[in-house]
Amino acid sequence: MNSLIALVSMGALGLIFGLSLGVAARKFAVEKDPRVDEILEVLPGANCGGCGYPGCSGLADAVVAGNAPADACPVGKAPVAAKVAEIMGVKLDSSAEPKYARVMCLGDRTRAIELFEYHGIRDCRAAQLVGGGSKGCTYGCLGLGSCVSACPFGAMSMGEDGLPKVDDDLCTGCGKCVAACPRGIIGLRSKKDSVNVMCRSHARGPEVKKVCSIGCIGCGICAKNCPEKAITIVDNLAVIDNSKCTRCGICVEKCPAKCIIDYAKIEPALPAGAGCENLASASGGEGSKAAS
Amino acid sequence: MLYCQAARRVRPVSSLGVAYKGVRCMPRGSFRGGIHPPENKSSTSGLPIVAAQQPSKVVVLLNMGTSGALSSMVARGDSVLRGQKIADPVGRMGVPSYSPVSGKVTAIGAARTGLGTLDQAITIEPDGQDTLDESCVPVENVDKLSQAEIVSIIREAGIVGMGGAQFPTHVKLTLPQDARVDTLLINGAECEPYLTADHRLMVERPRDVVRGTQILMKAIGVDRAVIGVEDNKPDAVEALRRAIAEATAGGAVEVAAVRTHYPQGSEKHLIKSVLGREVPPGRLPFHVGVVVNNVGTAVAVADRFDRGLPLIERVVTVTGSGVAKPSNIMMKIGTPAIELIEQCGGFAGDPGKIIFGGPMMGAAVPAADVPTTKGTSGILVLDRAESRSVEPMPCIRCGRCVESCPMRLEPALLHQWCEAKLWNEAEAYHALDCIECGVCSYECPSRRNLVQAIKYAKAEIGARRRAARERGDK
Amino acid sequence: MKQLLVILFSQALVNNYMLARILGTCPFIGVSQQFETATGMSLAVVFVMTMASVITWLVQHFILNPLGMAYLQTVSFILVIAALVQLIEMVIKKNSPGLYRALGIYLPLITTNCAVLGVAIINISSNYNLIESAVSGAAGGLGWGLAIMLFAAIRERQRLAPISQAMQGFPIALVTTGLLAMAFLGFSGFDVARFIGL
Amino acid sequence: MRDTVKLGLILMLICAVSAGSLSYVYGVTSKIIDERKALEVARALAVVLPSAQDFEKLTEEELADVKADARFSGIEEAYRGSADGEVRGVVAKVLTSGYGGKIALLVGVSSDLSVEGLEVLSHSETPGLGGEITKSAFRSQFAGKGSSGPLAVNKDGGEIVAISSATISSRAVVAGVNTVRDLTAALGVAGGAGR
Amino acid sequence: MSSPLQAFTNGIYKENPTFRLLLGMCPTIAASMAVSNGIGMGLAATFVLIGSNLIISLLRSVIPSEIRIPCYIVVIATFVTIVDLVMNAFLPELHAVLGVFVPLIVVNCIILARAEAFASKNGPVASIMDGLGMGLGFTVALIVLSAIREPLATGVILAAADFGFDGIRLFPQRYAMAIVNQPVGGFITLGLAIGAVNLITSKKKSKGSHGAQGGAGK
Amino acid sequence: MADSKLIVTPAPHLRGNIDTPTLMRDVVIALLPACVAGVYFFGVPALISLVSGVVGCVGAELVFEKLSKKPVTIGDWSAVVTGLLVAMVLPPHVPAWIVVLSGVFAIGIVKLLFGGLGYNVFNPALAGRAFATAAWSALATTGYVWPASIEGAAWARGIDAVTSATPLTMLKMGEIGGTSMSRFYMPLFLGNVAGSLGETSALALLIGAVYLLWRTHISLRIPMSYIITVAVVTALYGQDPLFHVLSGGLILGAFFMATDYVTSPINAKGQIIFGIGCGILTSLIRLFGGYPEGVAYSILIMNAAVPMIDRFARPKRFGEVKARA
Ligand SMILES: Cc1cc2nc3c(=O)[nH]c(=O)nc-3n(C[C@H](O)[C@H](O)[C@H](O)COP(=O)(O)O)c2cc1C
Ligand SMILES: Cc1cc2nc3c(=O)[nH]c(=O)nc-3n(C[C@H](O)[C@H](O)[C@H](O)COP(=O)(O)O)c2cc1C
Ligand SMILES: Cc1cc2nc3c(=O)[nH]c(=O)nc-3n(C[C@H](O)[C@H](O)[C@H](O)COP(=O)(O)O)c2cc1C
Ligand SMILES: Cc1cc2nc3c(=O)[nH]c(=O)nc-3n(C[C@H](O)[C@H](O)[C@H](O)CO)c2cc1C
Ligand code: SF4
Ligand code: SF4
Ligand code: SF4
Ligand code: SF4
Ligand code: FES
Repeated sequence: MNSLIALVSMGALGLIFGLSLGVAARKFAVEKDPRVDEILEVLPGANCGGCGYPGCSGLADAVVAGNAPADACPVGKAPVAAKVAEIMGVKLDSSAEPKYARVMCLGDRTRAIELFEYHGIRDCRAAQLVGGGSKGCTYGCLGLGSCVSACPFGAMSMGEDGLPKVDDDLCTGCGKCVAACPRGIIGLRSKKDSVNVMCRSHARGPEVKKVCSIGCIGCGICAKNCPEKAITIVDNLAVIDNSKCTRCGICVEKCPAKCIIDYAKIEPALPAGAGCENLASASGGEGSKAAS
Repeated sequence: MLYCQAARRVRPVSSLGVAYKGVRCMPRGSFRGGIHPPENKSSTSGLPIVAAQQPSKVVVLLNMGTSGALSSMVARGDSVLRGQKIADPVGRMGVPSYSPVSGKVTAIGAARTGLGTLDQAITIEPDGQDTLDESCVPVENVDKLSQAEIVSIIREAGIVGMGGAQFPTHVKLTLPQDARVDTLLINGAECEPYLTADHRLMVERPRDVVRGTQILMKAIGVDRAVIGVEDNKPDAVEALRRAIAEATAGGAVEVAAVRTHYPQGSEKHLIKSVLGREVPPGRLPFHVGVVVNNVGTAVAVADRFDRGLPLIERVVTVTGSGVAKPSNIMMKIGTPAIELIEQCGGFAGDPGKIIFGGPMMGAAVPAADVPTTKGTSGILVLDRAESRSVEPMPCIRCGRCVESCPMRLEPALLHQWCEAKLWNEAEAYHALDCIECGVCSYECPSRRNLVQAIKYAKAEIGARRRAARERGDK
Repeated sequence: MKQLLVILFSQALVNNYMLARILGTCPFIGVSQQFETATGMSLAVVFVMTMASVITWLVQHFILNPLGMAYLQTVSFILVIAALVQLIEMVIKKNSPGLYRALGIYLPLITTNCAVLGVAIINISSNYNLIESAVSGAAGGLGWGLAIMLFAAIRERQRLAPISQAMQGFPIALVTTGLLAMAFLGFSGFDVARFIGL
Repeated sequence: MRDTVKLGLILMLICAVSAGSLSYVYGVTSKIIDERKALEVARALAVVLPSAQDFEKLTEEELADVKADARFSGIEEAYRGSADGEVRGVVAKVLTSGYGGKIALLVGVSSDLSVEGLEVLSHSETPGLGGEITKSAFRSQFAGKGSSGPLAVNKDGGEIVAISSATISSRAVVAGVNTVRDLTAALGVAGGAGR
Repeated sequence: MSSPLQAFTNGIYKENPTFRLLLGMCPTIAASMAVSNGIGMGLAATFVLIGSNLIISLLRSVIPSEIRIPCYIVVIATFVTIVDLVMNAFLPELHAVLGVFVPLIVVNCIILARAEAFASKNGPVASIMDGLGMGLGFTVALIVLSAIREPLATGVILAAADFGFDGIRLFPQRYAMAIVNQPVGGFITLGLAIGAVNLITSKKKSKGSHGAQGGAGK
Repeated sequence: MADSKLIVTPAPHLRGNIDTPTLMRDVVIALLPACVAGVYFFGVPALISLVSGVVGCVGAELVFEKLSKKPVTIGDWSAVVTGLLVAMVLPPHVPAWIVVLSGVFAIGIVKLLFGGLGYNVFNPALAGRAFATAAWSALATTGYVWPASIEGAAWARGIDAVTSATPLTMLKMGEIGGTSMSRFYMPLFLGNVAGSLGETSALALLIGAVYLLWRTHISLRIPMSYIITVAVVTALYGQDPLFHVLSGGLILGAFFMATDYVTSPINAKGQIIFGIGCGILTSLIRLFGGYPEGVAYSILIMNAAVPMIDRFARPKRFGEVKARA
């Protein structure tokens, strides 16, 4: 008897709430494109803003609204782009290559001189405002790591030599570091575009020589020797047109300043696993979501 | 409220009439916050201004900060005369530049400035003659000129604020239609420690100060001017008073002695001290009916009208522990700092820091050979021991910076936002109101670089605003 | 009236749900990174705890007690709370997007907040009447809200502190909560009745 | 519409199954729980009033009558204990105000108004200070005392040695014991003059 | 990912609900005052987890998403009530100590989280294993914490009132820190324990190499 | 010109002459009179206590920083301040190991875990006391003694000479009371009553406070708003305000602990709100709370509110008032 009462009354409660939830689900349904949530699921959830939208949900909205392309997320790169494209039912131009940050300066402690002793906030952008930065070269890397602290993925670390290093495994090509560098030294390059002039100095040759032993002096030897005519000298600085470059390596060899580098052929020294704890501890909650 | 801290933190009991050597001056005023650092002025405050030696070269910069870029009117190899116009401004805000010497243009190109940047500049090698260009003639009949004419002569003379910011004076003098300005305030506070350039001008050339003041009054059409001087310069107050008594024509010029208290020379605080008016945040002096000019600016105006000279020289105080023989020098603008130091007997010991301006707001320059500018009021050389800076410690939230900030901001928190790169927060905590006076860093027991952080924040906020505006335009 | 005040003070401060009773830790730690979100969460918790107090009181006194089914307390309470929270969420999502943004997004999180079921059970075991239960719920929510708002402000300041890698995030938040609870020990033994009586 | 009904029915089914299974488990466990509780009470009563074997609980009305007296507002439950048909004493659960809150005591007082046994059921005193009231070293002092008048702590001139630095808690226990002592007298159990 | 064995081991270390997922903290703190409490609470939660995971996994295709939460929670509450009743009957002292936290297993974030995240998407066997793993993970965490807290707070370890065992005294009562068994001590111990686990994990992952330190410097 | 490079730093190039270590050392100096008074009244155990506090705190800072390979910061003297204060807020006859462990807790958990000097949320010394009180209540709340010097003093008649209760405990237990307790004023002012090591002598504390005020290290905003609030609230409840101001740790707390920079609001407005908050909480805990004394907990509770106060109590900028007019 007792259990019958229990059965019936609980059943009644269940019925009431089940019905009302059912009614409510219908009556108060909010039209929302389900694709927004789907896209949000596949986006990395780093909320870094590298795409230019306010966080991942911002990008999801924009993609569904047609304001952003399917491969707008620089972090997720091709795999995410493919999934987003699938959700959106569009085709991707698969030629898009992922890009990585490249610090276009080789003026480390041994090669470039310091003009003065700087004491102050250890941040390149702040230092730039004081005496223009301590580097003898007004174009060179200040080595105070604004880029390092700007990277949301811990892909950058400050090397022993006073130049920042990029860990390609972690770099998502979001470009945060590019924007952070007060000297505009960092560029985004795909793996393919591996031959680069690692200097940004527009100073004339003798001026460069005074402050840095590995800066581009604008001598034009590379341009002369390039079989593809891919190199031009613009305002005292050699510029490589990567679309013409065949990575023959002649310029790398000929450059008297040794400031041209083929990234595919050197292994940039990096401390192992730099900065990865950062992410591991931050995403404790997310970990479960991703794993399940 | 309970302002029971030591005297320097006590809100001053103001409005006491102070009698100066028998003559009643303006009520002595002050403002809340601020500090009284050691003045260190005694080594130069009694030294008359001496003429500069002929420099080996002068470097005239073609980028003038607020007043924008200039374009050169001469070419390499040209001969120029002293007072000859050699560059014209590109923008509306700008003023022309004149050659401070007669000689030959040896280079036009990038030169390192005191700020560490590479800027375009004209380098001139003097011929030692100092032949004056014939365009330099005094202005007759000042009384007959209209306001606009006076302003245009001032602009043409290349005059910018000599108080430090080098803000183009003609822009300040061109008031908006609806502005109701009643007072011209001449800033003779010279509150920065060490500096005595303005002090010497007021003592030695008080008549020119008054004359320039009167012309400036005409330019903005007011009949009242007050010269605000810190009360540590009684001789300047006296000299000015005498000059005023002697001057016959012109409107009423008064002298107000104000408390010796840094940053008394900041225009907002001087206005508060002398006139009791507070310039609201984000507003300019003319919103409370005042235009502020430096005494050096007034003298430059007088020089143009009475002697025909455009702005090609200024007084600079060369001083500090690292200089053998500190002096006040009437220098040719563009002279490399090192040559002025050499005129003062060279370095005493191992120089650690060379500062353009005073120790509170001045900029340490990257090298000794950078050129001086129209705004270089002092060259302060500190020896190596004095230049050493202590590693900052963490903020202990002592509140000294908050308590002493004359703008009543919270520098410690601004520094925090800057550290975390939270620029919106920095803006919400009014980073843009900071006058960069340096009081907070001076006071900080943890030796934090508060002003640098705030400057950084201001730069970032500015950049963001500009970017937002551009996006809006698109 | 005085009795209600006594309940208010003791539930909000002396027996603070978070700091003295350890209820509602997960959202307390999870939703306190920002002061604004913590404020939104506080409002939502006050609302849900009040509502849950009232509805479960009704269930207890009009269904469970008369039918002699006190052992179904947990099941029926949680069913009622979960369903109601979900209903309310749907309603405000539709009718008031502004309120939804301020409050609604926190609602689903609250279903699994111990404090909500806790207050319902504690109300019954304290023999509160309907109005007392409502006040108790609101007070519990307010106390929890006060704690999380203080805590969120603290955590915003902590963002800049050089806390060692391993302790960053949850660990330091838990230690902070512990110290906060230690400060709130000052309220222990507080004679609310005598305080109100005056 | 059919979907909605389906929702209701599913939830109803789950609830019903849940209720069904719970009522079964409840049926099994409630017997054990009730028995255990009864046993516990009996055991506790026997501990604090060993001289009695049978305990008769005061009815609701009787208790209400007792509590009408302000002295006895702290009494929660009370039992008359008897052995061989003869009333031997009273056991009562009493609440008293300690340092950190209410202390619940179970006190057995025999008909000559001396304390037979004392248990601390619950308290929120400070561990190490007032918390020591639960220790038998403290409690055992009470046994046999009280026949000559109300008890008191040594500070107040009595013979109960208060726990050092926890006079408040000690006083509270004494007060609780005295209440039961008074109750025993008030119930007319004292002096063996049972009904 | 949902191989049963993996689902099981996951919960114990890699996704330990307390130390890694940071869920179910209220009962963790409340029940870790003594090792015996910890084991009791842990096993109770394990039972509920297994039971609810199993039922929910079985019903996963039947339950419509609109009433997902109420359904899960009723299932969970049922198991919780069963535990509550059984514990009251057979382990009364433990039941008294755990008090309101037994019914509150219902809202233990771990359980609903597993229902949502795992059982509603996986088959019954994997779900049972997941429940078992998670439950044991929770239990392990409770044991670790209580093995720290109990002796610090009382000087005794392994006291179990239900079995009439007074525990092993490690040091005199006089030195015991009562605060460790208060909420204060619970929060701090849990915080430090999670910190320690983080430290160990990060040490394991890579030795040293201090990552990017943010901020504009000092 | 010498060929070493110039130094470039941001302005200002002139810095004031007070730095953090000096400042902390001044606080130590200011605490000395009260320490001396404590040792004078309570004897050698008090001295042992003070030494244990400093050893515990400085030692903990040294060891933890070495262990975590961080720069050692004991040179900034702040751990010494904390060490002295930990001992000063505990009973004078508390076992030394409790003082040491409280110091370790204060520095290790409350300060260093949170990032060290400047980043702690709660006042380390007070947290240390709260910890000791809750951890070893039996030992940490019973070490109070009445200074031997007053035995037989006329005013103390009726007070058990060996009792371990402080005046506030006696008040709480109803042993003393009423609106006029003037017989306590002088002993409380001089310090020959039972109480925590450093809290009993108002005179010695005020000497230290005047030193700090003179050195401009503290302002009167927090102490005054705190003390006045306590006086007003206790008077409103019909108690003797002067007794309340002089007894317990109020003077110590108001001048030396509520003013701790790190854990108090940064601007004037916030500081006054903070002081008033501390005052209300202290009075209420003393009058209605479970503890006889409320200074420590009220400061700790208000410490927790500091970030929120800093958020809402903001100074008016230069010119802001006029802007609205
Ligand atoms: C963007 C800008 C616009 C200004 N416009 C005016 C103006 O219209 N009228 C005026 O009197 N001063 C104007 N000023 C000048 C300021 O009042 C001030 O004198 C100048 O910036 C130098 O300030 P400082 O030396 O106190 O830093 C302007 C300044 C800036 C930066
Ligand atoms: C902190 C601070 C201190 C200043 N000190 C002085 C000073 O001592 N003397 C002075 O003439 N200008 C000083 N200025 C600049 C004035 O604010 C103002 O710009 C100047 O007097 C305007 O005159 P000018 O445009 O002719 O230079 C100071 C500015 C600031 C922000
Ligand atoms: C943290 C703390 C806990 C206390 N706990 C108790 C307690 O449990 N029981 C008690 O009677 N007094 C307690 N007291 C009060 C004091 O110990 C008080 O000095 C004592 O009751 C009076 O001293 P006496 O018992 O030696 O006369 C406590 C005090 C504090 C500060
Ligand atoms: C005026 C003043 C008061 C202080 N008060 C305390 C205090 O009450 N407790 C404490 O641990 N440290 C105190 N300190 C030292 C220091 O600020 C403290 O250790 C920091 O909280 C550590 O980050 C004080 C320092 C000063 C300057
Ligand atoms: S290195 Fe630069 S581009 Fe790469 S992830 Fe970091 S910030 Fe983005
Ligand atoms: S690359 Fe740019 S931001 Fe990075 S350290 Fe060099 S100057 Fe600084
Ligand atoms: S914040 Fe700006 S205005 Fe205030 S003291 Fe610092 S530099 Fe001066
Ligand atoms: S003066 Fe320095 S230490 Fe003090 S609050 Fe300001 S920044 Fe912090
Ligand atoms: S267990 Fe998660 S809120 Fe309590």
